[in-house]
Amino acid sequence: MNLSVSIQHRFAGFTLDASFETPNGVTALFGSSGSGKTTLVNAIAGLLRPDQARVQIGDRLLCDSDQGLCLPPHKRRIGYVFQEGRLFPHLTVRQNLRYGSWVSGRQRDQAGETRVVDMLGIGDLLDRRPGALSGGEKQRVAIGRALLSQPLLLLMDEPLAALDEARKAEILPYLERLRDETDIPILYVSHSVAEVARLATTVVLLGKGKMLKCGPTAQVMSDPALAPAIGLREAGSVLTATVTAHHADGLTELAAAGGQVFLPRIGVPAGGTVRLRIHANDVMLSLGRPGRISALNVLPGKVTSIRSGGGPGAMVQLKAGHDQILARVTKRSATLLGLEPGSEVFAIIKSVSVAQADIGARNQSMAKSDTTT
Amino acid sequence: MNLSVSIQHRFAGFTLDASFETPNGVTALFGSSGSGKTTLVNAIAGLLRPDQARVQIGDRLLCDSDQGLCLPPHKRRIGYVFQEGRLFPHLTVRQNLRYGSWVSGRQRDQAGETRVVDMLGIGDLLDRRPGALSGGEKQRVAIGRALLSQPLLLLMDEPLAALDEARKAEILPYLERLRDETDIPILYVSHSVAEVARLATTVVLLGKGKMLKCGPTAQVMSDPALAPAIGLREAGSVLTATVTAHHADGLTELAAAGGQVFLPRIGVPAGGTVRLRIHANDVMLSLGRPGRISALNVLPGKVTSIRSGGGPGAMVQLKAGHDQILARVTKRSATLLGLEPGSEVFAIIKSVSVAQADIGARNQSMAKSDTTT
Amino acid sequence: MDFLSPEEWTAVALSLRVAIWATLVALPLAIWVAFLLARRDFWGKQLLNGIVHLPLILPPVVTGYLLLLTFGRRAPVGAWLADTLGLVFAFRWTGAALAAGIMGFPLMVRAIRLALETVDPKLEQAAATLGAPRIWVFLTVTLPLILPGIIAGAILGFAKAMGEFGATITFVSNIPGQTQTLPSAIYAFLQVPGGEASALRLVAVSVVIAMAALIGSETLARRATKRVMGA
Amino acid sequence: MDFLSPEEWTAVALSLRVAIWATLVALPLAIWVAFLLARRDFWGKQLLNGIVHLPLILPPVVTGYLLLLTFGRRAPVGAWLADTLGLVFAFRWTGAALAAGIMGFPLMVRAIRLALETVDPKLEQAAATLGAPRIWVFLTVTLPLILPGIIAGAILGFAKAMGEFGATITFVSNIPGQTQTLPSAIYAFLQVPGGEASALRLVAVSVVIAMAALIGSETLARRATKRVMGA
Amino acid sequence: GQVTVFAAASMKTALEDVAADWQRQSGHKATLSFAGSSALARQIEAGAPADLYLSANSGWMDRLEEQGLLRSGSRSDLLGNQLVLVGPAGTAPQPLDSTLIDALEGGHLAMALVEAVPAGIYGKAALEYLGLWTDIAPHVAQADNVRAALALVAIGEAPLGIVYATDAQAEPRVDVVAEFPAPSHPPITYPVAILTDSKADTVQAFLDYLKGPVAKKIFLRHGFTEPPQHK
Ligand SMILES: Nc1ncnc2c1ncn2[C@@H]1O[C@H](COP(=O)(O)OP(=O)(O)OP(=O)(O)O)[C@@H](O)[C@H]1O
Ligand SMILES: Nc1ncnc2c1ncn2[C@@H]1O[C@H](COP(=O)(O)OP(=O)(O)OP(=O)(O)O)[C@@H](O)[C@H]1O
Ligand SMILES: [Mg+2]
Ligand SMILES: [Mg+2]
Repeated sequence: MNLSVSIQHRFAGFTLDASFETPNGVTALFGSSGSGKTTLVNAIAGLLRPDQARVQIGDRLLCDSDQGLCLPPHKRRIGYVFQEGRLFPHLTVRQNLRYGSWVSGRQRDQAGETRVVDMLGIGDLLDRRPGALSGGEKQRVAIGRALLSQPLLLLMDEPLAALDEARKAEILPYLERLRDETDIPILYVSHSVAEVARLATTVVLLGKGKMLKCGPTAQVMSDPALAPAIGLREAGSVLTATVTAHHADGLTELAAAGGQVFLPRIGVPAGGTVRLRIHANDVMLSLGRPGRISALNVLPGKVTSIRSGGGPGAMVQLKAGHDQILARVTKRSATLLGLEPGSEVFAIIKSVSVAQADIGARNQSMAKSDTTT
Repeated sequence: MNLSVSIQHRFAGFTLDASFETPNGVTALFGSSGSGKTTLVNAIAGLLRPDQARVQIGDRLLCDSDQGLCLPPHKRRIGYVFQEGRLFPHLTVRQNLRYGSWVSGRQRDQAGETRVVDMLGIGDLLDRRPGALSGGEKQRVAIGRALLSQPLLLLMDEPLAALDEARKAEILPYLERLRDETDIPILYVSHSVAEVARLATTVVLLGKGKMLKCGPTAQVMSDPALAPAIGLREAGSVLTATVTAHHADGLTELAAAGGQVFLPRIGVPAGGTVRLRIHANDVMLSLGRPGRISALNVLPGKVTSIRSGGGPGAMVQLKAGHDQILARVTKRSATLLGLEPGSEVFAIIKSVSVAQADIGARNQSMAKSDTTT
Repeated sequence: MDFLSPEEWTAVALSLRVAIWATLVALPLAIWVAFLLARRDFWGKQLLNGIVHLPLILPPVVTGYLLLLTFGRRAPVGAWLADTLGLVFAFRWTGAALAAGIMGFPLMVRAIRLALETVDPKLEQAAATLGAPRIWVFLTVTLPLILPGIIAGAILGFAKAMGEFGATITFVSNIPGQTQTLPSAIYAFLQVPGGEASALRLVAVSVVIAMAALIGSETLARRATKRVMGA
Repeated sequence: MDFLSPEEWTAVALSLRVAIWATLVALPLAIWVAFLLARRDFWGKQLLNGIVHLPLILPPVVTGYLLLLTFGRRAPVGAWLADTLGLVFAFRWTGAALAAGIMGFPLMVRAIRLALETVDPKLEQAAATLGAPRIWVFLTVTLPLILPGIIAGAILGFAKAMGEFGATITFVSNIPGQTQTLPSAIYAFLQVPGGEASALRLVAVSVVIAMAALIGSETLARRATKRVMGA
Repeated sequence: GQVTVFAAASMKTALEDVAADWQRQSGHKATLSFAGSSALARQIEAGAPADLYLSANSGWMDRLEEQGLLRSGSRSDLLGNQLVLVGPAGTAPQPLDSTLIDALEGGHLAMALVEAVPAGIYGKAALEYLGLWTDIAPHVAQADNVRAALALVAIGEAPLGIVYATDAQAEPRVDVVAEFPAPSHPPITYPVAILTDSKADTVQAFLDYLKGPVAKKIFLRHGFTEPPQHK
C-alpha cells in the first residue's frame, strides 16, 4: 500500500512543511538532527495535531484537515517505535509486548511473538520490568511491542541507534522480511545510510522542516548532488543483481547489469534478486583490467560525470550496463588516470566491501527461504 | 591521568566483574547491548553502589570498598553524558548548561561556553526548555552540560548515537582536542567502532559483564580474534603516521612505517603525528605493484597470519614496516593469490577510504592549530 | 472485651463501616473528578474545583447544616432520593458515610489529581498507538501509574472519615447504634467533667485502627511506587 | 463596609493572618517531613508518619484538647516556650495559627510527599554528577520539580486553616479580636437562634477568600506543571 | 478596664445585649468569648486570660471550684431556664404522656447529647421522670448542642425536640407544644463566678451589673428566668 503524506505545522521557531507520496515498502526518512523527522512521524501517528494535514495509507484516509477528518491514534493502527522507548514501566516485558493485542482484543499470534522475541534476543527479559533493562534492551522491547501490535503502518524513529552492529544485523533481515512478505508500509527514521540503503524502497530527505528530495533509494543515494547532505563517507550507489549460483567456498555469484559479481554467501536462492549498496568510497578505478589482485569484482564501465568540489576528492559516476556506479577518488588520481566523461574504466569492488548489512533481499516469493540462512 | 577501575556488582541475573587500568586519554568501552557498560559507568560515577569497587583517577582515589571509602557523586567531579539525556526539564537550555558551575560555585568559563555552544550547534536553543527539543538536540545539550561542568573525568554513554554523521563529524574533533589539550581522561561508551578507533587510546571490551580485552586501540582493533566481537565490517587496524607535506591538490602526504601514504587534507601541520584507522575491508591485496589504478596508497608488506572461519572471508594480517595492517579478503582470493604467511604482497588502500572520521590528531603541541581547520 | 462497653464496640464497628463505605464510594468519584480537573478543560471547571474544596474551607458544622438542607428528609434532594431509590440519609449511618465521604472528598481529589498531573502523557500516547481506546488507556496505563496517588487519597479519606465529627453530628445527629460514630462518642465524653479518661480510651481505639490502615496503605503504596518507578 | 460589622472584619483579618501564617510556617516543615517520609529510612518512620496523620484521624476537639494540654500556659512545653523564646500560644492568635497549621499538616505532607515520590531520581543523580551537593540538588532540582505538589499542599493547608474550627476553639477559645477566627464566629452565630443569616454572610466571605486563593494557586500550579512537564 | 468573659455559647445574644448596654453605661468594654461550657472550663484550667466564667451548667463550675480557680464567694447562680417541647411552627400542643411517641410519626425526637450536654441531660431526666424514656430512647436524635437540636426541628427534620424556652422563644419556626414541669428535672441554672487569676479591676462591677436589674430585664426579655431557689 502506498503512503501519501502532506503535513504543515508550526512550532515557535520551526516550521514543518512536507508532502510526499511513497510506494509500498520501506520509506527512509533522513535528515539532520532537528530537521523535523520526529515531528512528521508524530503527526502521522496522530499524536501531534498539525495545522494542516492529509495522511492516507492505500485507500485508508487517516486524516484530512480539509474534510475535518482526523482519526484518533488508536484507530490508526500504527505501530510506532519511539525514539525514546516509552515502555510501560508498570508492566513486565512480556506484558509490554502483548499490550497491543490485549487492548485491541485481537487474537494474539503466539508464533509471531516467539519469532520476534527470538530475533530481538529478549527471551531472558520477559519477566523483568523496563526499569531494570539496559538502553539497548529497552529499545529492542519497544521494537517488539510495535511489531506485535499488528499494525497497518510501521513508524520507526531511529529504532536501531542504541544497538550494536551484531544486533542490528539480526534485526535488519527481519524488517526486510516484513517489508517483503507483508503489505505493511514502513516509515523509517535513521541517521545511518547503511540501514537506509539496505531497507528503503524510497528515501525522503528532510532539511530544516522542508522536504529536500523524495525518490527511489538508488536514485537519491547515487545523486552526487546529495552526497554532502548524506555524508561523503556514506554516499554510494545501489545496484540490482540476480543470484546465479552459490559456490562451495561460500561465495555467491550474481549477475548485475554491468557484469559478474562475487559476494559472500547471500541467503537468496539462485534466481532471486538482491539489492547491493556500493559505497562510492569502496570503488577503485583502473584504466586496464587489473592483474593479480584480491578484488574479485571488476566491472567495465564508462564515466558519465565527474563532480569535484573544494576538497581533494572527486565523485565519478559510471555507467556499467544500465546501472549507475558512484566512485569516490582523489582529484589527483582522476588527473593521473586522465579521467573524463566517456573514459572507459574498470570499477574494482572488493567482495567483502559489500558487507551483509548492505545487501537486501528483493524477491518476495523467494524471501521466505531466507529464514533458514 | 590514568584511570584504574575494579568493580564487581551483581544484579539478579547479571554479574558485572571488570578490572582495568588505562593510561591517560580516551578509553573506549565497547560491548554489545546489555553487556554492562552503563552499569560500569554508573558505578564509576558513584550513582550505583557496587558490591565491591575501587576507582582511582591519577592519585585521586574515588572509591575503595576495602577502605570503606566512597566519595559521593558530587565530590567525584565527573562529567557524565547519560545514555538518556536527563536534562533538567524545569531549566532552560542555558541554565542546564550552566548548572555545573552554578551549583559548584566555580567561575563560569564564558569563552568555553561559547565554544561548546557553537560546536554543538545549540545557540538557537538556549532559551528553550528541554521538553521542546528533538532527540538529537537534547543529547547535544547533555554533552554540553557535562563538558561545561569542568570535570576531572568524562564519562560518555553513547553520546553520539542519536546524531547524524555531519554533527558527529563536528563534535568528534572537539573531543579529540579535549583529549589532547587537557589531562582529563574520558571513558567513552560506543557501539560505533569508527568513533572508538578515532578517539580511543585504549579499548576495553566487555561481554556479558566480563572484561574480554583491554589494551591499546591499535592492538585490540587489529586482533583478528576479536573481529567477530567488534563486527567484521568494522575490524581494521590503526597506523600511526607523520605528516610530511600538504599538497596543493588537497592531499596530505604522510610517512607511515610501511611507506608513503596520501590522504585528503588533514588539519595537522607537517611534522605532526596522526592515527589512521584502516578498515580491513578497505584493504586490497595485490601480488605485483598494481598499474594504472585510482588508489594512491600502495604499501608493500609481508603476510604474518591468515585467519579464516566458517564464512567465505579470510582475515589477512600483514606487517608493513613495523605497522600491522589487517586486510579482509575472500577465501577464494586468498587461494587464487596463493597467500600464506610469509607471502610478499602489496596492500592497496584508497585515499578516500580513510575518511575524516577515522583520522585522529595525535600531537598535543600541534593540535591547537587544528582549531582553524 | 472489657476495655470497651458494648455500646462503644458498636460505635467502633459503625465508625469502621462508615469510613470504609465513605472511602469506597467516594474513591471512584474522586478519580473521575480528579481526571476532569487534571485533564479536561470545560466551562465551570474552576467552579467544580471550588465546590470540591468547599468542605475543606467551610467549618464542618456548616457543611453538616448544608447537608441537612440538601439531603434531609424534607429537603428536595433527600426526598427525591428516598422516593426513587429508597436511599435515606437522614439519621442513618448512610448519612454519616455521606458526610464523611464529602468531608474527605477534597483530600482524595487532590491526591489523585496530583498523581495524574505527573503521569507522562507520552506513555498514554504510546498506548494509543498500540490500539488502546481512551478508556483502555486510562484503565491500563493511567490508573496503574497513579496508584500511589489513589492509595494516598484513599488513606486520607479513610483517616478523615474516622475523625470526622462536626458535619456528621450536625447532619445525622448521634443515635447510638445508628449514627454514633467514635468521634461523636469521644465528643460526648469530653463534654462532661471527668469524662477525659473514657474519651482517651476511644481515642486510642480510633488511633489504632487508623494506624493499621495507614501502615497497610504504606505497604501497598510502596509496592505501587516501586512498580511505577521501575526496578 | 456595612456588609460586615467591625468585629466581623476583625475576624476576617484574623482568619487571614492565621491561615497565612499557619501555611507559611508549616510549609517548610511539611516539606522536610515529606522528604524524610519519602526518601529516608529510619527507625520510627512509621511512628512519625502516624503522628503526622493524627490530626486527621482525631476529632478536632481532641486535637484542640491535646494542644491545650501541651501548649497551654501551664503546660510544660507551653511554659518552656514562653520562658525561653517568649513564644506564647495560649489564647493568642499564634495559638490559632498553631492549631490551624497542625490540622492542615497531614494534608500538606501528603501532597508534597506524593510529588516527591514521582520525582525521577535520575535527574537528581545527574545534578550530583554535575557537582551539586545534596542540599543543592534538593534546592535546584527536587524542589522545583515538586512545586506543583508544594502548591497543592499549601492551598490545602490554607483552605483547611480557613475552615478549621474544632481544634482552634478548644485550644484558644473564641475571644473576639484575639482568637475569634471566621469559623469560630460562624459557630457562635449558629449557636443563637436566627443567627443563620449572619453565619451565612461570614460563610460567604470565607468562601470568597478561599476561592481566590484556590484560583491563584491553580494558576501557579499550572505554570509549575507546565515547566516541569516541559513544553 | 477590659473584662474578658467566658460564656456558654447559648447565652450569646442575651449577653451581647447586656455587654453593649454596660459599655454604654460604664464606658468599659466586655470581651465575650462564646464556646461550649466544657471547652471554656478546660481553658480556664489551662490558664485562660478570663475574668468571668458564665457556665450553662453547674458541673463544670463545680470542677473549677474544686480546683480553687474561682474567687471565693464570687460564685452565684445568675439565671435559670425552662425546658420545653417544641415542634415546627403550627404543631398542635402535645401532652407529655405516652402519646408522645406516636406524635413522632416514626421520626426522631431532637435533643442535645443526653449524657453530655446540659439540655440533653435535663431532658433525659425529665423523660425518665415522666416514665417515657425507655420507649422514646431509640427515637432520640442527639445533637451536639441544644441549638443544633432546635435547628433540626426548625427545618422540619425532626417533628419534636426538647430545648430551652429561651431557644424556643427566639426561633420563629418553632412553637412550644409542651412545657416540662420544674420538678421533672434538676434545676436549670447558669452559674457565674469571677476567676482567681482575674486582674481586671472592673470585673466585680460587671458582675454586679449582670446581677443588677437592668441586665436582668434584658435576660428575662430573652426568655431566661430567675435562678431556681436553692435546696
Ligand atoms: N536495576 C537493575 N536490576 C537488574 N538488572 C539490571 C538492572 N540494571 C541493568 N540490569 C541488567 O544488567 C545488564 C547490563 O545492563 P547495562 O545497562 O549496564 O547494559 P549496557 O551495556 O549499557 O547495554 P546497552 O548498550 O543496551 O545500553 C543488562 O542485562 C540489564 O538487563
Ligand atoms: N513542542 C515543541 N515546541 C517547539 N519546538 C519544538 C517542539 N518539539 C520539537 N520542536 C522543534 O522542532 C524541530 C524539529 O524537531 P524534531 O523532534 O521533529 O526533530 P528530529 O528531526 O526528530 O531531530 P532528531 O534527529 O534530533 O531527533 C526542532 O528544532 C525542535 O527543537
Ligand atoms: Mg527525533
Ligand atoms: Mg547502556
